[in-house]
Amino acid sequence: MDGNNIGYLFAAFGIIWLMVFIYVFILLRREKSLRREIAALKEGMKKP
Amino acid sequence: MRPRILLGLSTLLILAALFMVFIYVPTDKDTGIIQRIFYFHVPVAWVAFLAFFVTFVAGIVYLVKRNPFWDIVASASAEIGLVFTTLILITGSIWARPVWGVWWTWDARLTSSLVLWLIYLSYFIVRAYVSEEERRARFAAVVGIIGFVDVPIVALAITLTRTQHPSAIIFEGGLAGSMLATLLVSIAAFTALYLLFLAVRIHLGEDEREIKSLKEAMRE
Amino acid sequence: MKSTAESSSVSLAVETSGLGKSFGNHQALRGIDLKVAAGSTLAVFGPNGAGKTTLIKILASIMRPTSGSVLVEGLELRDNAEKIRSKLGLVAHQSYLYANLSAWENLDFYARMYGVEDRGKRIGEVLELVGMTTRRHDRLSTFSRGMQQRVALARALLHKPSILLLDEPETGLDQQALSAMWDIIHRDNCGRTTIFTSHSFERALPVCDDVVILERGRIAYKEQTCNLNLDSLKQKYQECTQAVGK
Amino acid sequence: MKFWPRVMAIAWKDILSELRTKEIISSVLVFAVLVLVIFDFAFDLAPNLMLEIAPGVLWVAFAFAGVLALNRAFIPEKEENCLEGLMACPVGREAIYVGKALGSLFFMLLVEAVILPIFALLFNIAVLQPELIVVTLLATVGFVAVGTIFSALAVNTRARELVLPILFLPIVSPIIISAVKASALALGGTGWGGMTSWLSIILAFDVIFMVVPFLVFPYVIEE
Repeated sequence: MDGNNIGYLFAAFGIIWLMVFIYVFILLRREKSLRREIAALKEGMKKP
Repeated sequence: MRPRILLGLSTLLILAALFMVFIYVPTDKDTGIIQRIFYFHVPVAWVAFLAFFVTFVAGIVYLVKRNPFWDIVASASAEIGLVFTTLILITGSIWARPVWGVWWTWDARLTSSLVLWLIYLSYFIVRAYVSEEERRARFAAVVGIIGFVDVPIVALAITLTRTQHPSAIIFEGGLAGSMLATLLVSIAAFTALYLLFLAVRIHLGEDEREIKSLKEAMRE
Repeated sequence: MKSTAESSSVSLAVETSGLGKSFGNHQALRGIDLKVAAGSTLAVFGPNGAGKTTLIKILASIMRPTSGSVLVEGLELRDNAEKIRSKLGLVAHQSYLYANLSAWENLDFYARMYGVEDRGKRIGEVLELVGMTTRRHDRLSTFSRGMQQRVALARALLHKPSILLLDEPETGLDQQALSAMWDIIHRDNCGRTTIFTSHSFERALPVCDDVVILERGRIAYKEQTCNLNLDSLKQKYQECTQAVGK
Repeated sequence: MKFWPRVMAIAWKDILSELRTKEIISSVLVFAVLVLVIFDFAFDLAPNLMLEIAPGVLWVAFAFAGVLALNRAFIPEKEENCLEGLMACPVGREAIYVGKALGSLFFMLLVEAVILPIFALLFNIAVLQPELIVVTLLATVGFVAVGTIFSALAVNTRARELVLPILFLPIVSPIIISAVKASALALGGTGWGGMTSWLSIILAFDVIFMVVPFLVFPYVIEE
């Protein structure tokens, strides 16, 4: 049964890291947009 | 600063774990190469459990102290827990396919994980349906507490019903030394990764709060 | 007239210090310091959203303050909530009455909750007081707003509270019904302290000893009624609400 | 000693109000019977297989009926904001929880008492067995203990009809599983011996979910 199973092993392995990277990506993107929003808000507070 | 240290630490541990899982550790004689999923599957499950435990504790601390920070911690940890529970379900199902010949089976631990997943999904549904911040934090804390207390009972009831899950050999001392070492390094790697995620996610939550208070300040 | 004298010789029914309440980032109350002398009547004015209802709810120990403390008859509210609640009577915007139960059943339920002794007799008394004796066995859902308000008042007076809290009692009542209500409150009075919120200077001023104006969660103005007339109060209200509104 | 009279007052008030309108009991009953009938259609089974799926059908009916009943439990308290009136009363907030839970327990048991004979009739099963009755009683206690706190929580969310089942069903899954298994054993005539492990899970659930919600309920209703 060994021969084909390596595919499953790499599928599992790949999916774990894919999901981890997707999650990291989402976190970073959220972080970036929040940063931008904060900067914009602070800018807006200074002017008027 | 600290996220950077965590990032370094988890990178290091992950590289070590990868080396051990794919090169160092010998292939299991009975189940073959697929057994190596175990070195990811178990740490992922451990992280999910740890994450929900942190949500549980943060919920209690929130109810006592009423500091919004603890709600951020609780929801951050629950989110990571949900991501990792999803991973348990996926890796479990990939394991099931070659070993049992099906993608999904109502095996005790898979079923328990599914119920766990549903419980913490409802945690976020409750959060989504309460708009007032303080009330949302309270309700979420209550769901986080009750949900976590429920986990062992769910596991017990489902285990009594059915099980075809590979029995937890680690707890019976049946695991070879090299396998145990690999597992432990992998657990350490995933735990470091969890802490990194938690730090980043808490930071995110704090930013969100800051935006809210800035908006509030602008309105006044 | 008794009044909220600052001197310590007068015993205080309610005393708050630095009372604050925030909902998320919104601060509903900020640093309320209030002294209400036993037996006096205090009227709280303020525009919508000034924190009047929040103040009443905190005093009734329904809501917990974010900061500061409340002393009721010398007892800390946070530590003695259950004891203090039995001294408080509350009439809020809503009647707190169950639509499917009759007036009598509603009052009987609350009498049990407050541990009123000799329930039947006391319920009879308060129903008589609010003039609802003849309809005591009718369901609440068949009552008009004004009648419900009367039963709500009866509910608040059931356990002979020494402090009565009323949140905008004039809403939904005409002048006649309102003066009937104050008449009832005074008739059942035995040195009771009353705190009520109001929108109407004309209706509130004749019945209160002290006046407080809330604006954005702060006390903007505080005065004894004997130093005020209707016009000066209205003027003051304008000043307060506009000054902070800038 | 001040605790129980007030708990009973709250429960009695709910029962009295319900006996007036019969809103909850009637709608829940109709719903539960519908569930039974639909399952009867869906599984057109031979009589010997009936015994195997019947316990599952019974508990699906009970669980859905419970969701429906519990969804209504806090609605009267919201209508004239009566919950606030209760909170202003000189009782601990725990008393409100216990009182509401007892009221709901009464409705649920009443509904179950009617459902069981109908179930017996439709599925041709003898239900009057002490084992089955004990299982039903114990499981319903756990149902209501969890359901009451989630009902109080759900009523303050924007989609209460939706939030309660989503929260409630995963959490009570151990009760449903154990009750189904224990009921199957009871109907199979195994006697008490085989049921102990299931009964002990239900009991453990009951105890835990009487204590935990009791402790956290004040945080759900506070403002």
